[in-house]
Amino acid sequence: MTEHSEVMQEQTHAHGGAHVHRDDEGSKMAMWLFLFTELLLFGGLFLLYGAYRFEYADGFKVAAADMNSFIGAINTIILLTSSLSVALSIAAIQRNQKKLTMAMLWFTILCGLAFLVNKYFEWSHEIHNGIYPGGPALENMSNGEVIYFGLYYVMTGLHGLHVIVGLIFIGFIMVFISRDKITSTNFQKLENAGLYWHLVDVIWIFLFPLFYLLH
Amino acid sequence: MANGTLANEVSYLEYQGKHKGIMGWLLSVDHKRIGLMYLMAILIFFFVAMTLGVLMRLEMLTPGETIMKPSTYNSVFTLHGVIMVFLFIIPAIPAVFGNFMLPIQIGAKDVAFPRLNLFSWYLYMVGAVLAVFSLFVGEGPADTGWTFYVPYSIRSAQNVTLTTMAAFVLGFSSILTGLNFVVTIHRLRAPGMTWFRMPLFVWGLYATSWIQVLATPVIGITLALIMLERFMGIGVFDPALGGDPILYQHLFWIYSHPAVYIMILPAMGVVSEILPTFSRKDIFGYKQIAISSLGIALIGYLVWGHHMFVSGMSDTSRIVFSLLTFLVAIPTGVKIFNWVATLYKASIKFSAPLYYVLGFIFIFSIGGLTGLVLGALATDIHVTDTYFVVAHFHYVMFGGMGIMFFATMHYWFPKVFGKMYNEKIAVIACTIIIIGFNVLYFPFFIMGYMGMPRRYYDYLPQFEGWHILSTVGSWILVSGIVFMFGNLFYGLLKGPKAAVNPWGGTTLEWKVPSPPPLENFDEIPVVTGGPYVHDKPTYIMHPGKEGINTNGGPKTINQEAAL
Amino acid sequence: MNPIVELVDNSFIFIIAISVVLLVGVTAAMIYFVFRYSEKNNPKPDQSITGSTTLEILWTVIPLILVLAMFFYGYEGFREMRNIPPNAMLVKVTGKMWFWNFEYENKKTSDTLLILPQGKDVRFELMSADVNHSFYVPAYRVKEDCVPGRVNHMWFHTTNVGVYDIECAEYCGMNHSYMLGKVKIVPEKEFLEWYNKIDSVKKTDSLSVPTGNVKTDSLKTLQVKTDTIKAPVKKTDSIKVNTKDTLKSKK
Amino acid sequence: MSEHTQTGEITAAQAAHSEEHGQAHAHQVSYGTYFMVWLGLVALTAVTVTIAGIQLGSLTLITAMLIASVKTALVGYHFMHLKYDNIIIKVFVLVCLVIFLTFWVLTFSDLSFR
Ligand code: HEA
Ligand code: HEA
Ligand code: CUA
Ligand SMILES: [Cu+2]
Repeated sequence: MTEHSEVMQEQTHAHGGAHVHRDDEGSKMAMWLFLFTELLLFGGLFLLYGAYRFEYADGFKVAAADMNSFIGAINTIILLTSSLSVALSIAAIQRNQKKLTMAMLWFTILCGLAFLVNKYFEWSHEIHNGIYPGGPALENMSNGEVIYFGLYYVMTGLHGLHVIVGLIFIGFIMVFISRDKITSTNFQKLENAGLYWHLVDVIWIFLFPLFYLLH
Repeated sequence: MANGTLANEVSYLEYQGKHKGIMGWLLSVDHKRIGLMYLMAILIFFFVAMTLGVLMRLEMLTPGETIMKPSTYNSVFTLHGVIMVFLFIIPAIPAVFGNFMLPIQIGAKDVAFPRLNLFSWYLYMVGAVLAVFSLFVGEGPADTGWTFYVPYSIRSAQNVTLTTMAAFVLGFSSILTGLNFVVTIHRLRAPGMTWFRMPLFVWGLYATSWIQVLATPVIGITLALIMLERFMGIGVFDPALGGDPILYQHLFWIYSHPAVYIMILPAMGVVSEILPTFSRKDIFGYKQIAISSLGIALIGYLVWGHHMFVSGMSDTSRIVFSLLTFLVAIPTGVKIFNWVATLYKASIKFSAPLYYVLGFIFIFSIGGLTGLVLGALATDIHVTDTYFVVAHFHYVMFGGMGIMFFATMHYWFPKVFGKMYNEKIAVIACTIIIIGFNVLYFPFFIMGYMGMPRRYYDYLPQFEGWHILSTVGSWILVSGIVFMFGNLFYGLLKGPKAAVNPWGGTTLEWKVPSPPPLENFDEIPVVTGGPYVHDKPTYIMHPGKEGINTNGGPKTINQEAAL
Repeated sequence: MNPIVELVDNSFIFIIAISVVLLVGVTAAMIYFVFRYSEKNNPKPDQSITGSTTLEILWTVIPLILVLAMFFYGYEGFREMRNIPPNAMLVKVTGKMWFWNFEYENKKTSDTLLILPQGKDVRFELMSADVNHSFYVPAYRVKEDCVPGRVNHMWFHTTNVGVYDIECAEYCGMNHSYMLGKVKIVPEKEFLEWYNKIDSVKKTDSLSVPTGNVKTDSLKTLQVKTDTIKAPVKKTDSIKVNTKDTLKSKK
Repeated sequence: MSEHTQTGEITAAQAAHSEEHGQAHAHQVSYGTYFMVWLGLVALTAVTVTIAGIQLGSLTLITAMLIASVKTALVGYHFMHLKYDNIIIKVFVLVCLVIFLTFWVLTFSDLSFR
């Protein structure tokens, strides 16, 4: 009873997020719901991919032969590793190892940047070869190939955008950690950043075989 | 505690916080103030779109050019549709009255994420500004219809990009509101408020929110692809590059069919609030009504193909979608029958909100039942893309959700503003609206079956009489609506003060002052029974004072509530 | 008699009849209750009524049966629409902004006016040269979209001699509402006479009829006003024939 | 983004409740476990690349998707802590996946019979 009415009293004074009780479970739920919207955003594109792959199986194969599956595989490993480091950072903060947490997040950011650099080289290589929407190389290609590259740019582009957003998200979280706003008893924000980063990873897990391993 | 009580005597309308004057609204994270800000914005766009509707009717008064050129007409119906769908009917009830009433009805002080809530409002405004902007720049607003079908939307030189961008942004506003509501309903219910003690409006919002979260992203990406297609020609929707226009239609309707249930479910929720209040009796079949909301939402995901029966979709697909379409009628019927049964052996207090609800049941049934004509393959192939469809969706959208929006404004008017309107005038206005509505839209059914295609600037002579009749109906409707808004507006300025519970409602919002104080409750109430019980209290408003240990007794209930 | 028209109209009447019964029932009950159980007539509500499992089952199962029947009727009509008679004569229909082009089996072509013999099954291959259109003949209760990049099918059986409307039912830009045409059904002999004339019909063919309310000058402006339209389709040869169609011809 | 992570107010019931699982749901997973999961993921990546090298015809796609799904399950279950999450989150994920699946099934009811 006593403990309880204290809680309620606190509620009475609190307003608009000024002095509120925390609800980590609710915060996590919101993050998951947000991930669903991301999933379905990409879902529309995956559906298009599936449909056109079905319609233009040959064109897709021809187009995919151009892709460098080695770079793709490297990028996959990079993202998987960054996922590991985010997961480890959460485990570290739970154990109150702030230094390790920060190190893991720095490592994650490095991985993210490496991924983007790789993507940059890949894209510029293709653009250099005239392969881009409306580019000269597409003129002589079949419909299937044109659509393959259209989807390739849109999907990896949107994914790259998510990598960037994820990096900024993690950057903010690191500021919070350094200011002890995120601690071993209050780390839902970090957990949410991790969830987001893992989703970015999961999407790549599907993009990789779909665009690079289609021989 | 003394401090808290004091703060609670000031209504949310008068409260002066950190920011004063207009900033106190624009920066407020209070769910009630945000709800009112939505109301203002939404009403403005509603008026704009209605005016466009009346202009279309004027154009159709005579064959050939009456007041505008064909290209203007095309932009007008596009803008009418886009504004009505994305700026009015989808946000109207959830964002205005959901925001306002949901926390109060479940016994919470605010939504789960108040700042996110404000952010959604700003997103809404950005989307709205983009839509308005498209009027004035470049070649003028989109002329594609609200469906943005490719390849026309890729080729049109009008401002399709801006308009789709507007819809895109509005989609995200809608998603965030839905997300906020789902978490609020899961996490913030008062002690003892189990799932089956929630008001049915909350159930309606819950189902709606799930559609918002799980369907809206699909239209987001689809519209983004149209923009990309226009800028860069990526080919996914452009048949010249091998793209498949029918695939676009799939993606569009994957969202836009579930969206029609975003429009109607909150309205149905309000029906379930108003009926027991004015019947002075528990609602009939509470659980069935609650579950049918989820049922409608769920089946709603499976029927989008009924918009594509003549698109060249495979025959198998047409048959499957037709069959699935008919299944939506079942949970909707369950609701209708339970509502009517609620009136049985009740003690009915006739009043404007109830009158609107009766109008709703009649008009929405017409709309829904003609939806079945559209769901059946043979008949749809004849009447699709004709005025029959236009009639159907005005009956369900305007006659269903629109009329319920009016009902909602009347029902919660005293609570929101703490004032009363003139009951007699409200009833007269409602009568005019119902008559005008049917004169305006019923001829559409007849024309449609005769073969009058929709989105036609001009028409063949055999349709002239019906078009004239319908235009006359639009004038009757306009007068009714002006009358209704005038009455509400007068009530707002000059109306008598409203009591805490003028209708004898049983849900929690009728237990707090009108208008509610800033934090809704000075103490979180404890719930002990169902939402529509009239003969005994089912809430303990001051559990602290009465020494109720909310932690002790209904422990099992708490656990269930925490899910 | 035209079987499609009959099937469509019958299923329409069937659905509407059930709907009217339901609507009248619901509305009548509602209005009766409002008066019978008004505050005045029934001051004390019966709080014990909160639901009834029997009723819930009844009004789930009966509507289910009713809608399945509706589905079935709709399906029957549809099956007929898709059941193209194997020896139907073929007309290729191409929708262009904003007029119709018809091509007969002997390569004879015609714009806007479609001439058909009486009492024949006619199959249409529907194509588009630019954006979506929809070939709609209200008198025969059929329509199907013309989608660029693919070929759709439709058929009907011509019945009475006369002139019927053709309308474009899928929004296609500025002059969508002027994308009209006429189908003229003539006795077979007359048709063959026309059909075997070598030159293709001009728009001012003696057989052409005034197209209703559409002022004659609006027909002339049909093709000029393309200003709101950006680049036309790049590759017109990309139209592929839909080989996987499930609609096998009647055996 | 920080909008989403912002905590909300909660009612008395949940406040009392949160001591149990509302807040400190700190289920500590050992570093080693995460490492093993990562090893598994890398190994699966290697398997996909190898399988793509051999000509398996239509099986290529199926195996690639199967492996991707297994990888996703690993990430979701361990890295994203679904394993330790409240049942309600698991139900949410399931609902989302089922609805996404129906989009596929119904769209392909058109494409594959056209
Ligand atoms: C609020 C919005 C709303 C709602 C609730 C509905 C509800 C329904 N709609 Fe509607 N619809 C639209 C908005 C809505 N629609 C819009 C905007 C379009 C056009 C979009 C465009 O192209 O621009 C459209 C178009 C549309 C089409 C496509 C037409 C075409 O383009 O060819 C179809 C086809 O099946 C359809 C069917 C239905 C059905 C079966 C329902 C059902 O949910 C109805 C269920 C209700 C009832 C059945 C009535 C009440 C029940 C009883 C009285 C009980 C007894 C009933 C039985 C025994 C059957 N609608
Ligand atoms: C909620 C949805 C909604 C609502 C309420 C309406 C309301 C109206 N609609 Fe709407 N309509 C749509 C949604 C809606 N519509 C959609 C989605 C389309 C499809 C678009 C497309 O094809 O892409 C459509 C299409 C559509 C068409 C078909 C166009 C065509 O195919 O050629 C027509 C034709 O008449 C029409 C007319 C009207 C009219 C006359 C009203 C009337 O009800 C309006 C009544 C107006 C008033 C009563 C005005 C009263 C008030 C004032 C004028 C201001 C007074 C000011 C103060 C009091 C301050 N609409
Ligand atoms: Cu062609 Cu409309
Ligand atoms: Cu629909």
